[in-house]
Amino acid sequence: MEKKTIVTGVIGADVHAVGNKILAFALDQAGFNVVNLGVMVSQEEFIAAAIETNADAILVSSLYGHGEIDCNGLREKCNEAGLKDIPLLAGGNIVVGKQEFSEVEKRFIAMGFTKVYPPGTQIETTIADLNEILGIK
Amino acid sequence: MEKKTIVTGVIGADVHAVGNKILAFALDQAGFNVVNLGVMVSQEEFIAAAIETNADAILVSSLYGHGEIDCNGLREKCNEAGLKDIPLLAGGNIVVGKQEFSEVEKRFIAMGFTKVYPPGTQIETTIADLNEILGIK
Amino acid sequence: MEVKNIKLSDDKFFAERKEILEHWPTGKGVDFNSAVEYQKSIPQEKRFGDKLQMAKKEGITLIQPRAGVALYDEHIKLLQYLETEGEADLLPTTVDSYTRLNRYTEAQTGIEKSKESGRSMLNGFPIVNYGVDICRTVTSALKSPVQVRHGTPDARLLTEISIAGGFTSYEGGGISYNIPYSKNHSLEKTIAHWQYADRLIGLYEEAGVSINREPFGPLTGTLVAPCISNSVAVIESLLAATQGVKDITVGYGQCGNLIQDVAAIKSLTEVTREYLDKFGFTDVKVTTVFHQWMGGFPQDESKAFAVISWGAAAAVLAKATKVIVKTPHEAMGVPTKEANAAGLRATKQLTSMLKDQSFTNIPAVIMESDIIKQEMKCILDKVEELGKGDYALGTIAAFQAGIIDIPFAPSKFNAGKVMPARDNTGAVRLLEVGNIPFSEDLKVFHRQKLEERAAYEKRTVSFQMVIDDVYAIGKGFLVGRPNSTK
Amino acid sequence: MEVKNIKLSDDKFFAERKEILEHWPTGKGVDFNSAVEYQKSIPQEKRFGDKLQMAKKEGITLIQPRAGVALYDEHIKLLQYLETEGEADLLPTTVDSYTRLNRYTEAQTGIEKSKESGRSMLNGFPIVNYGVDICRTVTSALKSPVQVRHGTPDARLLTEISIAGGFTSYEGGGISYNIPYSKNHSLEKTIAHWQYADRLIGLYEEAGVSINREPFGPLTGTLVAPCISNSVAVIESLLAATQGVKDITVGYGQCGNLIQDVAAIKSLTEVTREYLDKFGFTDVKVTTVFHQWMGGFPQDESKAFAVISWGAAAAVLAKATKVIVKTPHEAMGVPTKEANAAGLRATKQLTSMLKDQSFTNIPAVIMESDIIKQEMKCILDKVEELGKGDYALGTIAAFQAGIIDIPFAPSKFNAGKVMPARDNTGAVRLLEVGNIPFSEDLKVFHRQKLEERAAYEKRTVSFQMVIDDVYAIGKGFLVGRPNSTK
Ligand code: B12
Ligand code: B12
Repeated sequence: MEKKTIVTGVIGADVHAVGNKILAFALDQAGFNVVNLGVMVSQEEFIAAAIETNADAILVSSLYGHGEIDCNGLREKCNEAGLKDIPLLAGGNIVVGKQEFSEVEKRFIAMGFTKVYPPGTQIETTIADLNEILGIK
Repeated sequence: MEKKTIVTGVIGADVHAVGNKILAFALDQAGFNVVNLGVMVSQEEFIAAAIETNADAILVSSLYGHGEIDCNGLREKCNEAGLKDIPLLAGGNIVVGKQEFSEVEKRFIAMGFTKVYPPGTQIETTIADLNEILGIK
Repeated sequence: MEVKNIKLSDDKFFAERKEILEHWPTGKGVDFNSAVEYQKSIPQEKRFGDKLQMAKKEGITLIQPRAGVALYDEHIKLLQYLETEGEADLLPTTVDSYTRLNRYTEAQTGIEKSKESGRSMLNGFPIVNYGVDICRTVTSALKSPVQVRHGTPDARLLTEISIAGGFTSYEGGGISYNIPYSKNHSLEKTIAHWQYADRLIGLYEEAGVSINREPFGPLTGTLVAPCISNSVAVIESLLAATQGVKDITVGYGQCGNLIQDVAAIKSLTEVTREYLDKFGFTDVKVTTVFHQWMGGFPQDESKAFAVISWGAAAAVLAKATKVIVKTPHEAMGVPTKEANAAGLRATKQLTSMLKDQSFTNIPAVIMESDIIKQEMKCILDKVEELGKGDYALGTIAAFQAGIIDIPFAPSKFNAGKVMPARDNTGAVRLLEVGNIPFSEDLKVFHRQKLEERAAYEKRTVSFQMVIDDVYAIGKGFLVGRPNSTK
Repeated sequence: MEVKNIKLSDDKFFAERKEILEHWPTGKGVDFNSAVEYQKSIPQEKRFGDKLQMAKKEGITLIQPRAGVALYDEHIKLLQYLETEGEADLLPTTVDSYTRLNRYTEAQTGIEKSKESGRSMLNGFPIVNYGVDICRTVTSALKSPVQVRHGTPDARLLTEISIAGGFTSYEGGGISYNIPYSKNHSLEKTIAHWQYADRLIGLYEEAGVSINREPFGPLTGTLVAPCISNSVAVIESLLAATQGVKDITVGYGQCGNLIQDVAAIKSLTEVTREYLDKFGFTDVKVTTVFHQWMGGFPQDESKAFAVISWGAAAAVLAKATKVIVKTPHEAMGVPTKEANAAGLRATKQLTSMLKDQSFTNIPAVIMESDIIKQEMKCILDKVEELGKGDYALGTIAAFQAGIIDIPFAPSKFNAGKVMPARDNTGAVRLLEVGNIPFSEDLKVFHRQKLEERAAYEKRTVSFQMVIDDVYAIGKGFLVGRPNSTK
């Protein structure tokens, strides 16, 4: 079977690099074609990379708390750029402070994200979900 | 001025001796005539000692959690024995578990106690209150 | 009544047994043979002693809470919660204070009142009132081994029901469950009562069922110098082994100075082994238990977490086989199950995080451990001398003479002359040696250590130091300094 | 652009200054002379450096949180709360991430959005947007000294406004606020920017106002071997001292093995002093800061308390001058004020409880400290060589060559060849030394330490160990063992 391509990176002015490095490594190990943009990635860079590599999903990390501001509008920009139904996943510590996750989830789904993940999400969960979303068994 | 006499002890089947020893020492230092009955003191022993020494107040400690059962009826027995208005003070960890203290207080006041104290009451507070209750300035 | 440290004869034991089982109606439910059979049906991973041996072999420290409530279904739920949410490795059943004093009628009132009010009116689980079957319902509902923890001077009936009820470990001893827990019980009596309990466990051993036994290490929990509690632990181990006990966990209550705490566990392990061997009990297994700080706690829960964590760290660095865990509610009252589990999880984090670090062989620990051993030798030699080789007689005489003397103990059979205080680094020393037969060197050592502190604090060595030290941890300190040197 | 480690000339500095103060409208509010006057009016007990010196003299460890929110009145309330309910000795003002990247327009949006939504939409306090007067409102509302903590590669305007705004201590450095905090900033630029910041503080010193400066010790906070962060600290101290800074606090992020942690602080203190003296900066004061574990935390709050407490204990036993405190919310997000105060109170309990215990002179610590010193010497000698005696040039060359190489750093100017992993006792060693110029002996030492672990875990030394170690503390362990050896 052909490898699925995933664009990953840490959005905005966020420099938390550890989780990104490990996530990229694990996705690679799990058989994905990983395009890792590293930290401090703008919405534009995510989209450009996804187009260029014909990606199957964009996996956005945000750790530092500004995730809500930084992710706002990403779906719209994807649509404009012709990435109409591309799965958008977000995870990390995506909002400021310890908040009720179901509320956070609602806000991100409303912003057009396919799925959002709370702090401490295991790599196994991420991979399993990606497999499901991309129809890999 | 004449020394006031205080009967102290730990009521019931309670063996917590440390606070009792230190309390007795501190009351003595503060100028009271202390009749310390030690640990595992029955209601009857408190009353007998108070009568015998013509005490001005009874200071009941209870640490182990059974204080509510153990203190029940003490006021009535005092009344019967002719210690009609003797001040009854209780302190320590007088109920089982961490409970809203205002509730505990209500129950003890209803049982006829003059004053009750929450866990961690400072010796200074005890002495100041005793002075007030006994009209020492 | 004279009590000697010899194995109880079957005649004596069974005559006494007949009587004991009639103390309360539930005694009738005890049958030795079927109890042995029941115990043998308990799978190995649920046997306390086996789990301890495994931990000892792996060099890890297991965690165990205290817990007990009046109603048995609530008690089961509580223990299950501590097992799942608290990640407890070992479970307890803490017995209420009425049962501890054989006041079963009052315990019954407590059960009834608890049913009425919907909250536990007892500070523990009344094992005797419930009897064998309900105990089996409790112990079989859990995945981990369960131990009975109490404080009962006369625990004969309690022991019978507990072991028949499926508990695989049992705390207590004729000294450690008398002097800190009682006012009027004579040592003659309690040592005899505990010979009974130990002999019963010896009989189980002989029938092929091994029950773990644990003398109560911390005693009054308040500034007990290691040499005192360690000496009591060694004596109770010998008394238990004499009756046929084969699996012993000796304990110590944290004092707070890391070097002293690690040294206390080290000397405790080594000297217990030495004495058991010396008297031919080479087949008795020895493990250790470290109690997180047993004295007054800070009221604030965050601060309590810090004290708990420091206790957890010390236990692991000392390589204790298990650690008994306090809760953030300690200063307030019997904890909720949530608070209990919180203390456990904090402890678990450190028992696993620090398991690969050990302080047992650093020079400062070895030095301090040697001092504790010297002190213990002074005490134990004198006990042996007074008893003319008999540790039961020797112990009784030793308490009478103040050779063993437990600070702050409520018992009238305790001399109460010894006064402990912390030295300038927080280690517990003796300000007043009383009649503890220390060598001159050791006396000078203790005195010097306290003079060092006095000089630093610019005050004289006095009882005020003791008082300050009793409050210190509750107020956020270890050494109770005067305000001027805080 | 070439940057040399020499004191900036007044011409150069003031020309640059003119430009900087125009970066954002609030720059106009800065006036050096009135700022000096304002700083001189701050009472001694509110001066950061003075409080640190007092602590150093008394041998105690002060506690300091991280904290910052978008709205200034909320920020004041937050800090007051941490002072009273958290018992903080020293206060912070943590700056938001937009400000750190000089994105003042976005920070302004954050302020507005926070006003609208009623909750802080910024992860810190936007000092530049608020300007001098509001900063003075903040710093004067508090009883304790306040420090600016950030992570800003180009902090020139931020420094101007902060010091004029009454802050008496300032964190950062050209390396430590670049490599872990940035992707594209060159070291030439950030070192130059921080020469500006340090020169500004030098000017305050010359005007009679002493500002405490703190290089950011923990770097990426994740398995940074002590020799790496210590070397950076020494270099940043030299760079700062060259610009006239006179009061430096060098830092280290806890790794988790107590011996290594104490040794790290010991070697850090001694080598920093040695190098400052060597280059003639004998009048520069040196204190230390210990950061509680800076990597991934456990989600569970009780477990987080345990990690916090262990960090507090290590800080005190190492005799660090202050400790930076984590909170039970660490794994989740920016803490509430209650969670922040809870972490502080837990830490306070141990900084006061353990203040009379020290591990700085035990043999194992001295041995480990000697190793760190040897490692630092290898690195620092090479930096000096590459820079032909100039530590600015040397540092830039050293990063290029991977002589200094910070694990997990996001910067493209970091070689990223080094891979750290824990040895069998949890001490951080180097699995992949990269181009760090260790002697053969040291290389063998690191390799042996990791082979020891590999043998114990019955697997080969590999990157999987690194991954396992990154997760370990979050999962309750220190060493990331494979499931088979857990
Ligand atoms: C040390 C200790 C023990 C020692 C006691 C040794 C001894 N013989 O003295 C040992 C280990 C033997 C022990 C046993 C038990 N303990 Co205990 N023990 C403690 C502990 C840790 C400290 C008590 C202490 O010495 N404090 C220091 C002294 C100076 O303070 P104090 O006793 O509180 O007294 C001061 C104040 O309360 C006040 N005060 C006291 N009385 C009065 C009266 C008045 C009128 C006033 C104004 C003030 C006042 O002034 C005193 C002097 O400053 C407390 C928890 C804590 N506080 O941290 C639990 C605690 C009291 N124990 C408790 C329990 C349940 C028990 C046991 C039943 C079970 C067990 N854990 O084994 C047994 C009971 C045995 C029995 N029959 O009594 C519970 C009580 C629960 C509750 N009330 O809900 C506590 C609160 C622990 C807990 N959270 O579970 N314990
Ligand atoms: C290490 C660390 C740092 C280091 C980062 C070094 C570096 N360059 O990488 C330093 C010290 C520099 C740092 C700086 C800051 N940090 Co920081 N940091 C952390 C910390 C302690 C650990 C992060 C980490 O490495 N975890 C380990 C990795 C393996 O896990 P991870 O990053 O969570 O990633 C995993 C999962 O989240 C998941 N995941 C990630 N993305 C995605 C995406 C999808 C789709 C899915 C399914 C899963 C997924 O998989 C990853 C791999 O397992 C966290 C708190 C924590 N988690 O304990 C705070 C934390 C993330 N930091 C925080 C903050 C605020 C900051 C600062 C703003 C302020 C400060 N403290 O100085 C600056 C920000 C700088 C910036 N511009 O980004 C906050 C964020 C607050 C919030 N969201 O409410 C946190 C949560 C701490 C806190 N509670 O306050 N930090």
